[in-house]
Amino acid sequence: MRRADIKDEPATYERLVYKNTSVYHYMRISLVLENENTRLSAAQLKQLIVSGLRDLYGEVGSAFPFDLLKFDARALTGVLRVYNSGLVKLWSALTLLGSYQNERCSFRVTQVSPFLLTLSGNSRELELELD
Amino acid sequence: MAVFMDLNITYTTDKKRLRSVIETAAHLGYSTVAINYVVDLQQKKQEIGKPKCVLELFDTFPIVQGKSRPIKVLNRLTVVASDPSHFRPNAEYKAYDLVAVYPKTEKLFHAACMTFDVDIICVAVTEKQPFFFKRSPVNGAIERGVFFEISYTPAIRDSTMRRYTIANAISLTETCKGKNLIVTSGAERPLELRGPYDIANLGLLFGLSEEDGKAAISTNCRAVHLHGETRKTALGIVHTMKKDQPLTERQEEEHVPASKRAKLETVDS
Amino acid sequence: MYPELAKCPRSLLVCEKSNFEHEKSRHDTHVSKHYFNHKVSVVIPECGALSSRLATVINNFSKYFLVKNLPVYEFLDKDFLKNVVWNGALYALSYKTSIDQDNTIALLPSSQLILSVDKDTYEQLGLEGKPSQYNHRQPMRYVVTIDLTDKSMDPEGKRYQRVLSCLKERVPLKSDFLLGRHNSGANGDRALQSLLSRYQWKEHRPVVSSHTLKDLPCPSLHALDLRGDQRSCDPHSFLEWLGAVSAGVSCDNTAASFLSTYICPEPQTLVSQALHCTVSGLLLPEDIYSLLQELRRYFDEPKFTSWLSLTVHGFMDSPVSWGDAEHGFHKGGENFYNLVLFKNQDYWLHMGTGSHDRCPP
Amino acid sequence: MVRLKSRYLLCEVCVSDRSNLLLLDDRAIYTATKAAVARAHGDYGAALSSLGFSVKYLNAHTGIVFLRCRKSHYRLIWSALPFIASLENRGQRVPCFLNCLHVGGTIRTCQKYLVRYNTQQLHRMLPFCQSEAERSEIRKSLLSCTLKKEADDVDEEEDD
Repeated sequence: MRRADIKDEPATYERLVYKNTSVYHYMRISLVLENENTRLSAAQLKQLIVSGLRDLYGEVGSAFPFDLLKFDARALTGVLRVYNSGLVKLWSALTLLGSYQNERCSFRVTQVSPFLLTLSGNSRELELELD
Repeated sequence: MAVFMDLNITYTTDKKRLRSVIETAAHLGYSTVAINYVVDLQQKKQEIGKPKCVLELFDTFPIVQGKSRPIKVLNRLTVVASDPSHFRPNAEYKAYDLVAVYPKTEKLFHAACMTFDVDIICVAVTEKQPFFFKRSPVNGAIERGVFFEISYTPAIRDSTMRRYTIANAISLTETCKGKNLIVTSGAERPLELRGPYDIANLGLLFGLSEEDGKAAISTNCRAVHLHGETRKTALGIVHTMKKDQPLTERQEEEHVPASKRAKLETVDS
Repeated sequence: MYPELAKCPRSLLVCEKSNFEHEKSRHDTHVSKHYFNHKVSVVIPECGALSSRLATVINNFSKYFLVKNLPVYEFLDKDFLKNVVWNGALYALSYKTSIDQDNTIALLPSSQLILSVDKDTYEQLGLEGKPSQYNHRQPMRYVVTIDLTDKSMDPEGKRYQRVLSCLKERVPLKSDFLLGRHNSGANGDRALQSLLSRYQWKEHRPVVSSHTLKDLPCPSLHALDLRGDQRSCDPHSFLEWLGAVSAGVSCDNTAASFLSTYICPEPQTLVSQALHCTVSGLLLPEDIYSLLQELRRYFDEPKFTSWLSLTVHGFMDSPVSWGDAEHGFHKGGENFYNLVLFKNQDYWLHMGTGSHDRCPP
Repeated sequence: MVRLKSRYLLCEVCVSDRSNLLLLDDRAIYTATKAAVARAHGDYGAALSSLGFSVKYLNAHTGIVFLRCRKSHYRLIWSALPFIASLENRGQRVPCFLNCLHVGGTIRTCQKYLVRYNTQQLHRMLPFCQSEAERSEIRKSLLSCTLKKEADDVDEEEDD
């Protein structure tokens, strides 16, 4: 299909179908803490998630990488990226996490998607006023 | 698929806290919640009282996130039964929308599955299941339309409870094959509640399929709610309600089979 | 170790490359058949501000209406049918209804009325439909499709009367609706206004926001290399990068960093600035098509960049994705498409869907 | 009726001082395995492995152990076995490691394997014998290595 030598030739039609080939899943999360004044850094948040994973799945089961792509320390919201095979584990670990440094906490998962792009286009968040 | 429900919000006398739990449930997208009154007759001075009227809780009920309607609140009674004498359905039971039983022994579990007039059978999550789930009572319960309940709050609180919750849930799903199972919170505090999609995902840890996990907080809860209604309304056949029906509609409904019609009436209420 | 925990919901991505001037190019149908669009975002590398022509197109996106508690039978009003629905330019989608929980209703510009309803409503409604494709053990959701242009739906006909009585008397289905209409004829305006006047409603304009990103690492793309073998990056990496740009995710990480290892895909170049512009609301395909035509004209004058991108997100809770293909919501109801436009009118089209969706056309 | 399928792990407890083997009992193996699974696989692994897990048989003389678990998650327990570094019983710690010899679907296949394994071991020992008495002892043992005679008794199959 590739013709490197001819530069400005219009592209010929080609269709590719990728089924389940997205390697990652993305999650938008937010952390709710009992004490609203508690602050934590991105590294502390990731450490909290890692420890939650280790509690639930142990040293072997939690040995998979995930990324904290973005973190807003003020709103305690973030975006996670995880390999497909780790999605269920990471998600359930977040669900069952109940405390941060002896303080009650809860992770709210706002959105999960195989495309990072759709995290910024969530139609369920469309709020229109009627006055 | 039906709306998301959390049929177990633990009742507390702290009205403010109860209110904030229900508000959080609405915020998380649950359309219906049930306030759970637990009665353990083994302990002294425990008796089944009348539930508090849900209308007293709020002036205006909180709006469900992503919807334009308010949350629906039900009352639920859970009888902890360690002796057959503990479960005596009487007039007091009728005041509740849902009735659940938490059998402590295998014999009572069998009775709960096969004969008790309940909507929900609770599964132990704070201790090791003291008996095996036998296939015949479980199948009996499924046939009767009684549902099993697993609460996830203890799994959030404590690591040992978490092991019990997962182990008991898996041994149940091995027997019931993911059918007739509901997952509820049993939350006492707002931070113990989790979102519906999170719980659907958590279902995978309990041995449910993805679809079954979602059904455990929606479709199955709807069935429990309907079952509760039918129990209240004499098997769902006789039910009185005020409704003006135009003549044309009556005629058109003629082709609906009798059993269906009965069902529809309960749905309307 | 746990096979049951390693699975994840299905996702589909269809990629096409073609040229706008190709006879058989289907870009126009892909755009016009994706009925309910919630957000459009345009990324133009090496661009500081919207050109005036682009700004005009974007600011001229049709306005739409939010109507409260609109009964569905109002769509079957004779006058409304004749002047608005049959003219084929009305888009209506129930607002704040989740396709995996509630009754969701949509009216397509092809005059098809789609009722995606739960079992209880379906049984009471008495209209013929079929079970949803995404049912589990027992069918809990049914889809009723009524073609309003069908001969049997003539307002004098028996079937019309029946449908009307079902929607009016048996189950008075009502919901909040988002209404959008493209071409305005005087009669249509009058009919629409008369409908709106009976209910609580408000007019909304699509919300436009744009900002410039500075010193952005940007993948280089080559029109002929869709797969990303050598001179482009592969489609998934490209879409991930676009997502990172939209979400404001930083790309400057190293493989060893603790928090994130995300980096811009190779081959890449650093662009001094890039424009990111989004429009959200109920966006009509016609408007998106005119935006696309304007974007094609962007390359009429010489530009530094060799490509630009247009992403269109569909409503997650719409009962259809492309055409009348049933759409559902499992863990997420993603349905979106992305067009990458190249200098020589070549384009790439990426269409992505989540687990409860048919393969894009 | 559906049978819940099991897997049997045939393991050998390897210690430096064989006399320590006699200190072991079922309980020590059980708790050590559970702790190892909990460490390697967390609460979820611990919950899964608690279902249907038992120490079926322990020969304190030879250090042969039969572990039974559900077929669906035998890998979980198998993968945690290498993490056992010591066994504890009545306050005494025995440094050891578990060597998994065979994984079978029934006790019988494991037993068959064990007989074969022990025959092999006996053959290997034969050339190293010091005296004729020992040699004849082993020959006798080798001849008795058959499943037919003591089908349900693994105990007397071998001795070294």
